[in-house]
Amino acid sequence: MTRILLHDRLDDCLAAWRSSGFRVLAPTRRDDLTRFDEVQGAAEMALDIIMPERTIKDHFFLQTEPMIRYRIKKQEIDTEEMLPPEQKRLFFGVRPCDASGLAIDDQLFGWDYKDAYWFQRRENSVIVTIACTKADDFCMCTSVQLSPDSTKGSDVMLHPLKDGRGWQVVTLTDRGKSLVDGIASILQEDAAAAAPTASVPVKFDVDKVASWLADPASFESHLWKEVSQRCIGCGSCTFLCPTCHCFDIQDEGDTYSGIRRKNWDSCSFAMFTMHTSGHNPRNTQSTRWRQRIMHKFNYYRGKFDVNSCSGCGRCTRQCPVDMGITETLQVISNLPR
Amino acid sequence: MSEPFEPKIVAFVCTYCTYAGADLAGTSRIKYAPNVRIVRLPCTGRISPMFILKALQKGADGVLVSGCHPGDCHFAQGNYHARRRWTVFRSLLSFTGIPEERIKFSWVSAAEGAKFAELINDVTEQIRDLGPFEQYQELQKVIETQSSY
Amino acid sequence: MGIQEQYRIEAAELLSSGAVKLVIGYGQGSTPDRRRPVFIRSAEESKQLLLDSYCVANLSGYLVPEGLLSDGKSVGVFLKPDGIRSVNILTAEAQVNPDQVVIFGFDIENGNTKPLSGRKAIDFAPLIESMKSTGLSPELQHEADRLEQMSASERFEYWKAQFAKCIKCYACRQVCPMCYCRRCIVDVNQPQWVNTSSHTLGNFEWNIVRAFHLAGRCVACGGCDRACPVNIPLRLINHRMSKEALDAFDHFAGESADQKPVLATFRQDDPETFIL
Amino acid sequence: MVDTGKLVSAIAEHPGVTISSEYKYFCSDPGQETVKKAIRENNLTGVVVAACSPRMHEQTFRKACAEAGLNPYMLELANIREQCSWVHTDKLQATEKAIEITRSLVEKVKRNNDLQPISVPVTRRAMVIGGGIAGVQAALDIASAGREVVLIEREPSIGGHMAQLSETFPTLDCSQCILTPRMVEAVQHPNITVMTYTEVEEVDGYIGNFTVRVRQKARYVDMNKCTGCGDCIQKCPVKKIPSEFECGLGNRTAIYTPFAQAVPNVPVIDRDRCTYFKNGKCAICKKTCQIDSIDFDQQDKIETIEVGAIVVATGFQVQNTALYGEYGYGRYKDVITGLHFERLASASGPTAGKILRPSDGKAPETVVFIQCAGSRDAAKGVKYCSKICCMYTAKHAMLYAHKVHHGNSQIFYMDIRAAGKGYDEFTRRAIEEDHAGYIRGRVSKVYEENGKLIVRGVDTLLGRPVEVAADMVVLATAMVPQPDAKEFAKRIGIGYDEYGFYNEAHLKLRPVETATAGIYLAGACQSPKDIPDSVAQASATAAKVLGLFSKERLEREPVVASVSDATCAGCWGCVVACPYNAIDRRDITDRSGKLIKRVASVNPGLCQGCGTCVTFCRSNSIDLAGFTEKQIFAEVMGL
Repeated sequence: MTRILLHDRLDDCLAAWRSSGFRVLAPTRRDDLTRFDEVQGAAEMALDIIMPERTIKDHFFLQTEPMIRYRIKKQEIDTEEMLPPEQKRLFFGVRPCDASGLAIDDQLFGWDYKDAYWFQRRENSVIVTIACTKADDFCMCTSVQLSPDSTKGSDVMLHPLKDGRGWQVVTLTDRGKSLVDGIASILQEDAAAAAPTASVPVKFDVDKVASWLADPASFESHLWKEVSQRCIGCGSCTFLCPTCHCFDIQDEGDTYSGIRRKNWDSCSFAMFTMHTSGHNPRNTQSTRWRQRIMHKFNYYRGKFDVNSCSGCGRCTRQCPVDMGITETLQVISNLPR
Repeated sequence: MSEPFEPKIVAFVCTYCTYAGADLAGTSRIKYAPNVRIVRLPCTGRISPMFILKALQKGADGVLVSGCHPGDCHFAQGNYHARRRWTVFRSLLSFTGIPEERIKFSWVSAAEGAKFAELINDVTEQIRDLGPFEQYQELQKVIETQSSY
Repeated sequence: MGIQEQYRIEAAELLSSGAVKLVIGYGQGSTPDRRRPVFIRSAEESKQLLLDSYCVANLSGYLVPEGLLSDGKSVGVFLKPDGIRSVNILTAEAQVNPDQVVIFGFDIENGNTKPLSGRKAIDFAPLIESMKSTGLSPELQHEADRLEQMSASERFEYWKAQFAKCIKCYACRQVCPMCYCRRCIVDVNQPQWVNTSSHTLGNFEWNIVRAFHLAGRCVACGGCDRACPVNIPLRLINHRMSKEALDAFDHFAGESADQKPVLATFRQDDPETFIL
Repeated sequence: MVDTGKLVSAIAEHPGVTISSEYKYFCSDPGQETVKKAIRENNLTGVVVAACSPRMHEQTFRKACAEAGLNPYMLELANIREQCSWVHTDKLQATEKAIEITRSLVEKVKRNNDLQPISVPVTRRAMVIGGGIAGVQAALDIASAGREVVLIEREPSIGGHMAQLSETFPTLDCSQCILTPRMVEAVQHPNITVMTYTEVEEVDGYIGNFTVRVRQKARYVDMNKCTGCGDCIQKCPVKKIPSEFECGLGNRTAIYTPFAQAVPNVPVIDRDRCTYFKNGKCAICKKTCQIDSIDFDQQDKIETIEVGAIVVATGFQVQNTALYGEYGYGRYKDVITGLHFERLASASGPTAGKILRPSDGKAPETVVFIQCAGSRDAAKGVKYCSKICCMYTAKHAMLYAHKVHHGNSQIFYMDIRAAGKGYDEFTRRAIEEDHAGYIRGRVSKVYEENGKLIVRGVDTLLGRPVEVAADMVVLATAMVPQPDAKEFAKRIGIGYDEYGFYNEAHLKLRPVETATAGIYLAGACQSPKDIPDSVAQASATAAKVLGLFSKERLEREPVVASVSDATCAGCWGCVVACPYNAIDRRDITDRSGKLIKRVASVNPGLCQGCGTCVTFCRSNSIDLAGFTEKQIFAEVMGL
């Protein structure tokens, strides 16, 4: 017997959570885009999609985050820190890859310095994940040592029922437990079986990739040029990635006041490493692409013992020129030993 | 009675015609509305569409762009080039929902002090009638607050 | 023999004779209906080339990267009429030498590909002339009309919602053959004309500036629209600019290789009804 | 209307402002001293003077800055007078505006750069376009000061309109008598090259460095051989061509000089009228010429001339009188213009100076002169006053009185404008000694009745209609620009007004300069003028030209564009857009000479600083000194 949340009770759940102070965000389809957005009811959710086009990362590491408000006076500058509001948030219908992405980035944002913006949002958020029962050609969680029902980063895991009536509810953390406790009366005990998780074939041997990357000789490999030839140098793979976390700091304002902001930045951009002198240590697209792969599967792994990739496949799915991590890692993985 | 809305208008003008026309309005002591702030450029050819966007960012309710009449440009062609840019930029702004009524273009010669004063009064009244450009100013306000929950 | 086979053979011949050093075409993508740009350097590789109705990308942008054409050698490229127009603009703007561009021209009609005869951009002049007389896409115009009929305030809200989605990944710019600047205006920070932050204001500015820079240069290949990962209908805003250039200045982007930039020229009798 | 105290304290609080102070007349010497003192004592790096328009005193304060050791371009003027205090009525709002204007210019001045004047070489040769009295005078003055002059005249002879005149007001000395010696002097002057029958096709370049392309039209007579004997003219069988010089009152031949005293005295063949050119026969002139100077194969000659300065003295035209249908011009032979009258009164004219009416060659008993036939008439003619008509009409009345002793002259006038040395006395003389009848009023109609021209008008002083039965009617037509004045202005790059008169750089303070540096205006091409004014202005242009030529190099305002090599994409849009052809392509090569890239490059000598290229440049790779992107951005962001 497990606890079951029926689809038609979802609105009751939402009502209960909202009345206990949560803003509820779920996948939506609005303005011709699927993404996490605040919802009032289940009808607004787009739960039938493989995954939203935008990742949940957007709500923890903002594409543009105000940090400090400044006012320029004659002799001094007044500053005022801008932190996210203390707002309890519940993310419903997260995919395991997106949730894992949060756990992966926890490492980075909490490493030598605890990023207040990230962790304040993390601590105020509960992640309710739904295991995947379907996948597309781009999904590759299994290739990065995750799975369609990975619990990493989630507080509650919902397993869709085989009969399609609802979900099995599994709590994973204290936060998840207390969330579910709050809706205990809405859940029911049932023996209904869970639907099988999606079958996601393994596309490359990530350990083999990692060891090849770690070989200093690989850095100058001709492979980088070949796999990145058609890369146009946009940032869409990085910006739709659930784990990419690079940022730039910009001051924006007029003569009298302004805001210091933290903005997403992308290693794909030519400007990313441009020096003031005009010299650019990564002055070709292949060196930028190499950096992206190295970072995710060598440097990050070396530092935090985890790939900076949760296998969502968005990088390939939306690439304007049909590139992406998968193809490169497959090429590496298929290299003769 | 509430105070009447005082629109904020930024004008980009060429120094040879419209700026001189504005000076003439001054030396002729023709009175006009005080809502316009003039930015002086050598020629309308130098007036970049970016200036207009920045004026809007600064909270302008209206923008006025003005220079020499066709054929009268001190630099012979600057206003012809400008006119094309304006034509294109204006339709672009309009298409993105920035009302064309808020972005005014005019020719005012160095001799047209009276026209300048009249123009400023007309533009000010028209923008006043349109009210503050809240839609655009809202964008500025939003970036100052948190953009996520 | 189908056009795909024909072009494979021609590519192989050109490559083996050394007439071209490279052929840029389409190859199999990561799913059955995806095509990706491929760079063919030998006769053997030319069998990778595919040509079917999925081959929609405008590949002319790949001609521009610095150094590609600097050795004076020729490059073959698969191009639809929009791409040929792009080559004309790139020629007019001194970014490519048309003598070095060997065109594998094709078009897609009702799901079928058909060859276009000609090898150099100039060979397609009659075709492009007829495109101009046909005018801009009625489908796009229909979509644009829907927006034009809104009030300014409704239109503003529409674009606000669209631009709010923008993440400033610059896929639109990077995929565009016309965006060849070594440094984009958005990357100018002294002064920071365009707010680089991807808040809606910055996104408004960015998208307006890009559309303005494409005025009279966009060939409606649709690359930016397809590339946009957040589905902003960029085609509409670019279409509006093309329409303005055509209506007001009789300027059809890429009409010829010696066409002058629409915003660097003028006629004394250009329309000016809006000027007070 | 501006609370300057409040302004001063508000600006004092602005970031970066070291000192903010008030003075009643900053432009005065002690005011400037205050500025200089402030610069020296505070080591200021920029100055904003909030006062009058920069068009008024920018130079004054730039000089003051320079004298205090600050680069003169580190100055901005906030225009709180012409554009604020003088035009607003609400003190609060005006003050607020003044504060904002000043602040934004403080922001601009923070981004100003030290600029150094641009120095360009000067070709010390002048071109004078137009060989009327103004052009001749300018050429003579420049040449006499030792500089070379190329004098261009599109007619076969220099002399212009003045050569057509009979006597001149207010002295009644013979026009030709005073003009022809100057014409001869010009053509014989070692420093003057006179090119007649020559048109300016294109002007390229900039102050000190103009390249002028001229077309010397084929005369079909060899200038070097012809002695001006006139035999060919005598023998030419095509004799009935209305003479342009005589305003159609006399005839000329197909090979002709416009008038007897033409300079050079070398005829031209009117190709359109010449029988030889029409059907290949005749060639009598060629046979007649003893020195074989007729050359039917002569071609137009294109020449390129380098000059450092250009004086435009292209003159005027008499307005087409056809627009006054009610005066019967063109319908009645005896309704003529003032210029016709000049020819009738001229000793060298078709009637040898006798006033005879065109219709029957009889001396008119009564002549009516109608002033302002076109001038000061917004509805049909031109709005402006042609300035010379009052005087020449008075002169005509006098000449008529002197030549037809029993004649009766009646002048319809609106006002008598006789401002000038000896002018009012002159008109008084016409009235008092020569009995010219002045009727204040307009003429509504001229019609023929029983061999008389009935002039119907109104006497507004007496308030009653008048009718005069005249034998001849002379219309004082308006002076208008040359028919191709606007087109010509565009070709050489100067401005013109709504009529086509050329624009001076400043009506009062720079009346002989145009807005295009190095091009000057003399005579009636700028506005209607009489001879003394034309001559004075011509001499003034000569002074300007000689001033320019006084140094081998010219220092220019450094407000010019420049390109950032690193970011220029080489699309050449700026090259297309530049109105001055000031942008070239420049190769950037590595040390081995290998081409790295080609970029745009601005020639600071040619650049006039309009900034059109800056606005065009998509990659933001061009900037304009004095109005840089950073400066304008800061100015807007500081508002």
